Order: sequence, then structure tokens, then C-alpha cells
Amino acid sequence: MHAGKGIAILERVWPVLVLVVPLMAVVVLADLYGSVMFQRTVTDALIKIVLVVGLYIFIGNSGIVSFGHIGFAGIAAYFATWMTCCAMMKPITMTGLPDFLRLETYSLWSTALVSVAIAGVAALVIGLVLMRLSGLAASISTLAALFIFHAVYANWDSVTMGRASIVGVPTYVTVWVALGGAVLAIAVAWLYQISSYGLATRAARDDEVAAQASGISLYWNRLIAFVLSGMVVGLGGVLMVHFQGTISVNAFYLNLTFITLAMLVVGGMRSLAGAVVGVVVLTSVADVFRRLEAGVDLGAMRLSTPVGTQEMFLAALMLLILVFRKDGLMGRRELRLPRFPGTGQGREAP
Amino acid sequence: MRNFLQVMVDAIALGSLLALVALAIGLVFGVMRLINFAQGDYITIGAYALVVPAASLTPTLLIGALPIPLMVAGVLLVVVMLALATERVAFRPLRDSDPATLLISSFAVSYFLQHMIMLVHTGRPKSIGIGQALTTPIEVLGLRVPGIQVVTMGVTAVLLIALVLFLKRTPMGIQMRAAAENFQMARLLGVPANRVIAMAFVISGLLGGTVSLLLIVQTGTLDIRMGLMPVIFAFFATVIGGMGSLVGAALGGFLVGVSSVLLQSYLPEGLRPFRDAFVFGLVIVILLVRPKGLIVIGAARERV
Amino acid sequence: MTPPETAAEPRPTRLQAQNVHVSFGGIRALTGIDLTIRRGEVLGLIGPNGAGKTTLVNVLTGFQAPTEGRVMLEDQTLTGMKARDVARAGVARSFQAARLFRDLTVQENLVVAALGAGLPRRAAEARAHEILDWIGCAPIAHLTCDGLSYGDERRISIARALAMGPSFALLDEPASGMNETECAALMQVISELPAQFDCGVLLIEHNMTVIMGVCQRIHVLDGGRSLAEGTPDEVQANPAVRRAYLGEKADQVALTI
Amino acid sequence: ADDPIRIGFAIAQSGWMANYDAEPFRGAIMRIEEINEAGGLLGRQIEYRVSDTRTDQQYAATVGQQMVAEGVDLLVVSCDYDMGAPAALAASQAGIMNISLCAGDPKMGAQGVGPYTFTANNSGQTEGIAMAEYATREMGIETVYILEDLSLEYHRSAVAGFRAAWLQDRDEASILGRDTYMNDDPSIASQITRLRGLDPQPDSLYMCSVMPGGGSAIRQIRAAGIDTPILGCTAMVDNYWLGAVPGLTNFWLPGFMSLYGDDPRDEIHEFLAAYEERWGEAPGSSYVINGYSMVEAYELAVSRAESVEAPAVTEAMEAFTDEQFLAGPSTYTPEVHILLDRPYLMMNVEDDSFRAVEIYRPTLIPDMQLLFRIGQ
Amino acid sequence: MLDISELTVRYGKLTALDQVDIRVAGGEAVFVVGPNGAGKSTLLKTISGLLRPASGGIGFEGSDIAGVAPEKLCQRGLALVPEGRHIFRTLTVEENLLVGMMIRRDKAAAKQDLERILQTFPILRDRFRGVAGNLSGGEQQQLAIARALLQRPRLLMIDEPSLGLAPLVIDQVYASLKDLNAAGLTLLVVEQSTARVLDLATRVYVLRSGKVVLSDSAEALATGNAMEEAYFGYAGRESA
Ligand SMILES: Nc1ncnc2c1ncn2[C@@H]1O[C@H](COP(=O)(O)OP(=O)(O)OP(=O)(O)O)[C@@H](O)[C@H]1O
Ligand SMILES: Nc1ncnc2c1ncn2[C@@H]1O[C@H](COP(=O)(O)OP(=O)(O)OP(=O)(O)O)[C@@H](O)[C@H]1O
Ligand SMILES: [Mg+2]
Ligand SMILES: [Mg+2]
Repeated sequence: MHAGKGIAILERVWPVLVLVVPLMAVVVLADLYGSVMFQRTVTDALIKIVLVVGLYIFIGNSGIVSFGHIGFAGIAAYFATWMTCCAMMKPITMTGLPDFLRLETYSLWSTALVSVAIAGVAALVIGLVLMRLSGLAASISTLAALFIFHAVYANWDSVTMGRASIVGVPTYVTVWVALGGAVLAIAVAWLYQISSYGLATRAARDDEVAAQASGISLYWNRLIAFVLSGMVVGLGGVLMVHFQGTISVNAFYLNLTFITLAMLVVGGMRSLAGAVVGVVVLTSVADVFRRLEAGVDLGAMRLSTPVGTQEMFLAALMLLILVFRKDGLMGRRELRLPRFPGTGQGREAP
Repeated sequence: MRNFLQVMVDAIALGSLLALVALAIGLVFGVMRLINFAQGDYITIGAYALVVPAASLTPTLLIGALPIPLMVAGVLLVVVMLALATERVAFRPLRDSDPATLLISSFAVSYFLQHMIMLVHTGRPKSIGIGQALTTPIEVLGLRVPGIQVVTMGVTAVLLIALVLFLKRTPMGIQMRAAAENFQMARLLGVPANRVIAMAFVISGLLGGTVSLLLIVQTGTLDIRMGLMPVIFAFFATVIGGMGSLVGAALGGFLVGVSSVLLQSYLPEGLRPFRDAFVFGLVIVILLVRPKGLIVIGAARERV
Repeated sequence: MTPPETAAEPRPTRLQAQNVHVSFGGIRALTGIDLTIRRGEVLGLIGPNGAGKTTLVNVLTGFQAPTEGRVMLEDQTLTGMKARDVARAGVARSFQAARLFRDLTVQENLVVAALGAGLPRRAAEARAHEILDWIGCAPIAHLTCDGLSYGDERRISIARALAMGPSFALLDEPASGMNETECAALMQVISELPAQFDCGVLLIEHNMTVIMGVCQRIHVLDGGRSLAEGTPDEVQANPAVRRAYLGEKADQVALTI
Repeated sequence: ADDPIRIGFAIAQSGWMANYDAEPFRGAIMRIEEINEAGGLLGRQIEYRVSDTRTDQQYAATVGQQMVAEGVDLLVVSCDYDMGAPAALAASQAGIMNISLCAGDPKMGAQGVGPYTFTANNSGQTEGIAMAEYATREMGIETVYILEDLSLEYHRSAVAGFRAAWLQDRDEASILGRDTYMNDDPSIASQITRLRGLDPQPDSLYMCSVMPGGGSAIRQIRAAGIDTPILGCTAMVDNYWLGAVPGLTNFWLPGFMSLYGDDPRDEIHEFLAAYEERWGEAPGSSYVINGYSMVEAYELAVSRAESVEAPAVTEAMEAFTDEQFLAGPSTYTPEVHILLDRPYLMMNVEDDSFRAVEIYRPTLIPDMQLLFRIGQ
Repeated sequence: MLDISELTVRYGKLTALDQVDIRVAGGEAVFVVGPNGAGKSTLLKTISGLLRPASGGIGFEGSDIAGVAPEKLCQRGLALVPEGRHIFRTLTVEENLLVGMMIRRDKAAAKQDLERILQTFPILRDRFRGVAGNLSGGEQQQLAIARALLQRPRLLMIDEPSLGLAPLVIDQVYASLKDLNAAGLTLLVVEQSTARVLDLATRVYVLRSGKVVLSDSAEALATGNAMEEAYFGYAGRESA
């Protein structure tokens, strides 16, 4: 029971290390030897990790599936765009912006911070209303919130340019920056998870009634999770827009919502490791299929699958994973230091 | 006044269509906690079944070329088979997963089906002109009601009543609700639970096929995403109606459809683009006021 | 075992239900119940199935609003407060089903409750540890709760209520599904509670051995009304109680178990 | 300079965008092959390769960067601003020439993506202008009702152009109303109710939309007994969707070319014959011509600049004035990298087919305000 | 009637039942007792088809039923009241009972049975149209037992019938079971507490850690303390 202090600390940070170190390794490899395509795939995956880990902070801990978080990514991304984009065009095309956005351009650091904070504020405002609800009613209202976000941003021409893409956002997100984002997200998620707030939120997930009887406020604990995860997802949005250089409202809508949720569930909705593993697995599989579809040279023969089969395979694979691992690839476990089995029955702690 | 009545007719017609979709979503949810997004693809595939599967842009009719009774039966059969196949292959093995996993698996099924259609038909919208006669309006008391709207309202009313009676009164219906709630226990009591749950999918297939036909007559177009928005609206409808209550689902469908039409009709021009934002805002308000939905069935609230 | 350190103000000595009525539509689950739980005692609550025992606990803990009447903690009115605030005021409970947080570890289950009572993290961990030690569950502290044996589940659910450092602990059928050995151990635990935790206990049980063995007083409900209250011997001898609840073999049961 | 000129196509070969990119791509290949057969451009053969963007903006950027890294002289991007811009941006930032097959958004140019970006199509506004002018001048239409599909920016641009041209000769009162809908609305009954409630009824209906919502809306409008001329926009060209509205007549729009044998221009007939010979089937979409003329434009600019370097080619392109390409005379300026007055073939539906009516060249040249829809 | 031989059941690595042999003749009332986690519930679940055995055979009236679906077994006259009641919370009390009656072909007799059951458990009549999820714990237990009785099985298995019941009701339940047993219903009952067992039982099995550690006729066990010894052998950790 009484391990040394060093081991105790290692035990605490291990679940983060074990996720972060392999990611670093991949990034180093990509940086040294990868093609543009590979580097960009890795960067994209790291940004997805930020998004999915952000989702996990709320969904995994509260047990409430949120369909609305991609909206916070959108809000942050648009704000970052307004702060940094196209100094020439902005005053003409985005006339509805307040002067401090329309006429000025800000540094990337302050932009990132402010945008993430804006996502947090948005999450706070929405959370104040929606966290009264629980279960399916909460889920569906977050979906409603996403639709509202979309309807507003798609038609608020004077500041978002409607559905059109805005082009010319500075692209500073390299694979290293994305790695930084992913590490930050993972660390934040882990710290939250083991904090008192995280613990209380997870308790409420397992049994709302018993949690109330234990003196826990469902509302405030979930609200904290909601805001924090809104901010992390917002960070994902900021990275996305500065990676791609363009932004449009449709990029922050159902497709991204579905794919990120799918990654989370396939990896394991109830474990931080699951969030990361889900992204890695689905991205790699999609990448392999994409290469197959593009064709593989086998000597003189060129094998390629018909267009569209890739998506069908991916869908089938997701189903298979879910059928054989109901709680996702990671189940409900985190990757912990192996320890000596305890006495008595029951499962090992996650 | 007449204009208002006309708007109400439009509103109820759209409400009926969404109510039909919501019934299917609500039924399957009631039976296995599955919010079946693939319901949208049932609708889409039902519609595509009318034409020969081919990449060509101007499709030739397949089932659509049959005499009307056969055509209707054909579409329903296709969709029912599809619903059964998805149940057997994808949803049955996942039966005791939690709702989130089931939901994601239905995304996967939907994604699969969508790309299957794309593979066969290409992603390009197609057109198909059947049921022309049904689209011509009938004048009733100075109101202009397209035949298809009348049909939609009638079909919805009939199916809703039939379904409610089926679930409340028939042994199969009670068994279905029992299996819905506790699958293993139902089996212990001799309920052929697999068959009973498959039955729910058969019904959702019938509803899906009906919606395919109604939509096709109304729009004359085929598109791989044609089922998506109705299903998303129905999803909202089912929740605000009260999960697990079919009448609630239908009511929710009406409410969403009606409010969408009313907003479209009465919002000032500048705000009309934000119509959907208002509809969804309304959804949130309803849920805040009634978190369990409009119709709360007795035991929806768990007793401590 | 240290009493909760939040005891800056004097701990309440009485939890009272005053003229509590509850009806669900036409069903009158409770009719004019007056009941007082005193700190330092174990009060038994018995009665036939459907008598309203669980409902009364729900009223006392804020999970059920009474249609009439009120709940007092010393001089503080609890009626109308949210369940969680009642819990924070010092009234903890367990449930008829264990209702553990099943993805958390045993230790974490207790920590959550201690945090809920307002302790800082460190103190909460320490208290959880202490209680687990005391109740004999320290060896399973790091196991997750799904997969625990039934008896362990029941004990942890009591321990969790205790982790709040409550002034009053309301336990709903803690011994159901336990065998004789476990019942004996449980009786030991319950009878030590008032002293160890400086609290009052309300115990609902159908197991007469347990009830008769640990309660100083027993309150009997029947059909939502109070039927009797008294010492175990008085209650056991009460013919109305025997007719409504215990049955004629009562003595025999108490003897053979 | 013996090594070939390399053209990369970062276009959609899967996903919904593939339908819009496929035909212009074939058209472009035809021109490339003709050039190579005739000895090449600046004496160099043209080599091309294509990579699928899968109708995904993020992935389009990746494909664009990959192609740039592999070294292309020209990057051709999707026939749509949103889908094409990410790849175009990659090329622009690397100082490489890039042209969209047929995007209709002026931001696909110097003010949006970057200095080396062009598109081989008229602006969306120009379509609206052409339709409004034609309706006014040749069809004798006095009043109009506007029904706007909100789901694409393109529709809004066309409507903006339409309004601007319409209001040249008349006042607001001649626009009897305006309504909106979403492309995926299953029913537009309430819009029709509003339209039917107008008194007087409009002479015509301007409706910019695409399939499937466009076809569905027209079906519902006609079913409601509204027979006024419908003025549409180019995206609804070609017969493939007419099945939705059997017996449709009086539907007008500005098109590129007729695929149905009645195009007034001989060179179009030759092109169609050549197409059938090359691909073994008739083209499915009249957008094909944009791809062909896109390569024509690049060819002309490169031969004038005698270089494939982006600055030189850009300068040559910007000097285009009414250069005669297959799709019609084309003009670019240093400010505007999109076409503003390439003539249209006006078309009308009769006997379940589009019919060529006549060539019409819009006269109103949209200014920057209109192009970027400022204050609209 | 029921003939279980060398039955082994596993949950993953954990062996819950290990080479268990149990025999129940027609008309018997056999009890299985044992401490927590002994595998009693596992045994009943396996017989009723909810779990698949890892090895071993389960003979029911001469045919092997290992792995046969529960709904099929139910039709052959096997009923189980599982641990944890498992009433249909969203259905009414009436509908719960109806589901139990659905496999009956003799509808008229089933109606009579329903009457009789409602007399035994009057509370169910009071709550007949109410939603079952609102019942109190003990009321739910009564509903679960009533529902199984309505199936009119030939072999009735009950997992802890007395759980959460008031003493008086326990007496009633046991009295009913005794009557039914006398009328020919074969019983296989799991109980935690050994107190009432000997009154009704013809034979008793004591299960511990997945193994049968004792089996004997009730009369034999009533005298002497073999049963206590087997039961408490090295039972609960905390008592040790
Ligand atoms: N939400 C409700 N709606 C309707 N009736 C209810 C509700 N809650 C409880 N009841 C009824 O009130 C009565 C009292 O229930 P309660 O659970 O308090 O009984 P109990 O004394 O705890 O019984 P048991 O010993 O069986 O647990 C029961 O008859 C029950 O059916
Ligand atoms: N679903 C399951 N997964 C894993 N292990 C299980 C499962 N169900 C039971 N077990 C384990 O199998 C063993 C036997 O369990 P079982 O429920 O059959 O015991 P029991 O004799 O009925 O106990 P109780 O008296 O507590 O009801 C126990 O160790 C238990 O932890
Ligand atoms: Mg109770
Ligand atoms: Mg058991």
C-alpha cells in the first residue's frame, strides 16, 4: 500500500504520460521523415484529439451526450478569425463587426486566449440554461443549441459573411503546435477528472439520486464540466482555423459533430485514454483506406477500391468495434501503472 | 382569416409528415433505447427503390413503374426488409449497450447506407415524376389543399390511432412494451422478444416507406440526404413530446411542423432566415418547462 | 472515530416529522405522521409492505414534498429544501437498492459524499479511509463498485451515508438479502453508530432479528398511519402490530434466525 | 526547357462535389490533349495529375499542399469557392498559379484567396444581371417576386445581381415581395400561400436554387397552379431534373451551351462531337465548357507571358480583354479575377427539354460593392 | 424432472459454478442455500437459459436444455422469479400480470388464477391500474411472484422469495408455495436465510463458492447441525 513518493507521483501522471509520449514520438517521426500529406494528417489528428478530449471532459464525466460542443469550436474559431484575418478585406466585407475587431488585427497568442475565453463564456451562458436538464432532454437541447448557432452564423452576413468561407486566416499551426494543444487538452482533462469537481460529476453520472443524497449539486458540477469542455473544444476550433486558413459555418456542423462523437464512442466514452485512442484508430483506419482507394502499386498491377467503399468499410468497422466492445476500445479503463492485485472480489479500478 | 386558415392547413400538413417520422423514431426508441438516425436512410432508400439502380442522371422507373397498389406495396416491402436487415445485423448485437453507443451505431449504419446509395446512384440528385395527380390542389371552402397534404394528414391520423391501439390493447403491443423495458425478463415470461423487437422495426419500416412515398409525390426529387432533416426534426419532436409516448411523439411532430410553418409565415422578412433558430429555441424552452416532455407517461420519473 | 470537524455550531439533537401527509393522486401514502428521531438513538421503523416507510424517508430527506406537514431539524425547517441541501444540513440516507456510484472505486464513493458534506479534499480522503477501516472494508477500497458482492454493496452504501458526517442517518432495509452472518456483523455496526458518529439513526427493516436487536425504540406504520411506538418488547407484544405486520409466528421467527 | 509543364487538379472525385467537378475536368483534359498534340505549350508538353479532395475542405487543403510540394506550375481547384479555396490558398501562399474550374464567387480571386487566383466563370451576380436584363428587355416582364434559397451563398449573389439589374430601370415597387426557404425543406407550402395571397399577382418569379430543393420547389409551385414565367439561375441548367416537373414550361435561365443540338454556335457542335469521340458519351452537364476554356485561358496567358511563373502569367491574364474562347469572350482585370460579362445562352424549357433561345450578353458590370455584396 | 450434471459456469475468468450436480424430482420442493456469491443466482439463471454453461448438462424432463432460449423453456413449463424482481416499471400492474399470462392457452382458467392471485396479494388489486414502477419494494416483490405463478409453470424457480417482504407476507408466500407444491408444482428455491427453509423443503442443497458442499433430505438436516457447519464452513471474511 505505501509506495514511495516518487512512485505515487508517477502513478498520478502515468495516465497522461502514456498517452502523450507516443503522440510525441509520432510527431517527431512525422517532422523528420513525413511527407506533407502525412504531416498534415497527423496535425489534423492532433487537433481532433483536442476536440474529442474536450468533448470527453463533459460527456465522459457527466454521462450526458452533447451534440452542441462543436458550436463552441465554431464560436472560438470565428472569433479568432475576426481577430486575425484579412486586414484588407475585413473592414469592407464584415461591416457588422465592432471597430475593435473590424479595424485591428491582434497577435496570435492573445487571439488564442481570448477566443478560448469567448468559447467559455458561450458555454457558460448556454450551460446556465441547459444544465438544469439531464439525460436525453439535455442532449437534445445541446443539439438544438448547435442548430441555433448554425442558423445564426449562417445568416448573420455582416459579421460571418454568411455561409461563405472566409479565406486568409494566418496558418501557424504546425504539427508541433497541434501537439502542444493536444498535450494541454489531455492534461487539463486529466486534472479535471481527478479533481473534486470531476469526481462529483462522475458520481452524478452513475446515480443522480444518490449523488443528491450525498450533497452534490448536479447543476453546478455539470456546469463546470460544460464550461471547461467548451473551452477545450474552443481551443480545438482555434487550432482548426489556424491550420486550415479558411473557415465556414458548415465546417462546424453535423459532420464534425458526428465524426468527433464517433471517435469518442469508439474509443470509449468513459475514459480519457478512450478519447485519444478513438481518434488515433479512426484516423489511421481512414488513412489506410484512403491509400487503398487511391490505389496501391503491386508491381505491374494497380489495385484500388471503388470510390465510396472506404466510407462503407469505415462504418462497418465502427459497428464491429461497438458490437464486440460495447464500452468502446478502452472500455471504462484508463491506462494505469500495473499494480499488485488487491484482495477481495470486484474489478480493478479504472 | 382565410389566409390564416390556409397557413394552418399548411402547418398541419407539415406537422403530419413530421409526426409520421417521429412515430417511427419514438417507437424504436421506446423498444430499445435506440434513437435510430438510419430512419432517414430508410426513407431515402424507399424513395430510391422507385428507380433502377444506376449511375445515370435521368433514372428509369423500377418499382415506380408498377401500378399504384403494387408500387406502394413494393416500396413498403423494400423499406421493411431494410429495417429488418439493419436490426438483425447492426442493432440486435448491440441490444444492451447504452443509448449513446446505440445512437453512434445508428450513425454508422446511416453513414454506411448513404454511401451505399452513393456508390450505386452517385451523389447527384435525381428527379422522378410520380403521383402528379395527387399534387393538384383541391378547393375546400375557398382553401387550397394539395391532395398530397390531405393524404398525409389522413395517413398520419389513421396510423397514429392504429399504433396506439396496437400498443395499448393487443397482446403483441403489451409484449412489445414489456420487451422494450426489460428484454431478459420478457423472455423469461415467454415473450418471443427477438421477434417482438423485430416487429417494432417492421413498423418503423412501414412508417419509413410511407414517408418515402409522401415525400416523393410532394417533391419529385431524389437525394441522398432527403431523409436527414425530417429525421432530425422528428428526433426533436420525440423528445419534446415525451420519450416513450407515441402520442407525445406525434404531438411533438405536429408542434415542430406547425411552429416552423407559422414562423415562416409570420416572421418579418429580415428574421425569416433565422426561422430554424426560433424553432429550436422553442424546443429548448419547452424542455426547460417540461424536462420530461409534453406527455409524461406514468413511470418516466423514477421513484426513489 | 472523530465527529465531523464542521461541528462549530452545536449539532442538532432532533429530526422531526410533524403531521406529515403524502398522497399520490388517490393513494394516501402517509396520513398525519409525527415522528421524532433523537440524536444518540437507533429508532426502528417497521410496517407492512406499502405502509409508507420509504415514502417517509423520502419526505425526511427532501426527495418527496409532503402534501401537508413539515420536517424540522432542531429549529430549522427542512420542508421545501432540495434533497442535496437537506443532505448538507446533516441528514444522510441509504436506499432500498444500494445505488452506489458503480464506476467509481469504493474509496471514491465515500470521498464524494464527504466532499458533498463540504469537507476539503484531503479531509474527505482521510475520513473515507477512516470509515472504511472501521467498517472493515479497507481491503476493497480501490475496487470499482460494479462487481462487488451484495453484502459489500450494502455496507458501502451505509458507509457512504456516514461519510457525510451526518447528524442523522436514515437506513432503508440495509439487511435485505444478507445472510445470518452478515446480519450479525451489520447489527454490530448499526448499534455502534450513535456513539461512533454522534448521530441518530432511523432504521427500516423487515428482518425482526435486526430490528429487535439494535433499536431502542420502534415506530410502526400501517397503511400510511402510525400504528404504535415503543420499545421492542412493547411493540412485539402489541396485538395490533402482530395482526398487521408480524404474524402469529413472530416469536418463532425471532428465535430461529 | 524540355521538361513538361505540370498541372495539378485538386478536385473532388468523390462526395457530392464530384458531380460538379467531373465534367469541367473532362473538358480541361480535352484542351490539354489538343495542346499536346499540337506540339505543346511554349514547346513543352503538358503533364497533369489529379488528386481527390473528397468534398472535404480540410482534405482539399492537404491535397493542395501536397501537390504544391510535389511541384506543379498550375493548380486547378474545385468548381466552387468553399471547396476550392483551401487548395487554392495553399497554391497562392506558395506563389503558384491557381484557377478554379468554375467558381462563381469573386472572392476566388485577388481580394479573397490571393493574387495568383482566378476562376473561369462569370460571377454569380452576373447570372442574376443577365436574367434580370433579359426578362426586362426581351420578355417584357414588369413585376417580379423573389424566392431565395438560403442554403448557398451563390444564390444570394445571384439574387443580389438580379435586384441590381432589375432596379436599373424600375423602382422597388416592381418587386412584389421576397421570400426565403431552405434547400432541404420538404415543403414550401407556406411560401406558396404567401405568394398566392399577393394582389396583384407578379408577372414572374425569380428563383435561384439548386437540386434537389430547386426541383422540388418548382414542382410545388406549378402544382399550386402558378403558371407565371419562372426565372432561374444557371445551376438548374440541363435536363436531368426535369423529371420532377413533367410538362414544365416557361422556365428560363442563363446557360452556357445547349447539349440538345440547338446551340446557335457551330463551334459548340464541333466541341460536342469531339467530346463524344474522346469520352464515348455525350456530356452530362454543360459546365463542361468552363473546364475547356479554363485551359484555353491559361494557354493564352502562358504563351503571351512566355513563362509559367505565376507573376508573369497573372499579369498576362489580367490584361485579357474579350479574348475569344469557346465559352465566349472573356475579360479579367488586375482587380477582378472573375468574369463579369461573358455572354450567356438564354434557355427555356419546352417539351421536357431545355431549348436554346439566344445568346445574351449582360450589360451591367457589377462594381465592387455588388460583387462583395456590401450593404446588400 | 430436472437433472443437472457437472454444470460449470464462468464469468470471464471467474468460475461461478464448478461441476455442480443437482437433481429435482417432480413434486419436490428443493431449496438451495448458501452464503453471498456462492453461485445460487447463477445456477437459476443458467437453468432458465439466461446464461450459457461452460460445460455440463441440464436435463429437463428428459431432454437437454443447456443453451435453449428462455422463451422456449418458458413454454415448456419452466418459470423463474429472478433476483431483483425485474418487474416492468413502465407497465401497469395489470399489464405486468397479463404478460405473465400470455403463454397460457387456457384463457378461462388463467382468468380464475388471476382472481385467486389477487386474493393472495390484495395490494395488487388496489394498485391494479397503477404503474408498477411506483410500487413499494415489497409490493414489487409480490408482483414478481404473482406474475410467475400466473404462468402456471410445472417447475417454479424463485430467487430469494422473501427479499424485502414483511414477515406476515413471507408467511403467506410460503403458505401459498406449500399449497401449490402439495398440488403438484415442483419448486426450486434459493434462500439466504435458512430459517424457513426446513418447513417447506423436501431436500436442501448447500452451495458454497460454486460447489455443492452438502445435500440431504430436509428431515435429515433438521436434526443435527450439519447444515450450519456446511453453510458457515469458512464463510464470510468478516466473521472469520
Ligand atoms: N410515486 C408514487 N405514485 C403512486 N404511488 C406511490 C408512489 N410512491 C409510493 N406509492 C405508494 O405508496 C405506498 C407507500 O410506499 P412506500 O414505498 O413508502 O412503502 P414501504 O413502506 O417502503 O414498503 P416496502 O416495505 O415494501 O418497501 C405504496 O403503496 C406505494 O404503492
Ligand atoms: N455478471 C457477472 N459478471 C461477473 N461476475 C459475476 C456476475 N454475476 C455474478 N458474478 C460473480 O459470480 C459469483 C456468484 O454470483 P451469484 O450472483 O450467483 O451468487 P449468489 O449465490 O446468488 O449470491 P447472493 O446471495 O449475493 O445473491 C459471485 O462471485 C459474483 O461476484
Ligand atoms: Mg420501502
Ligand atoms: Mg443471488
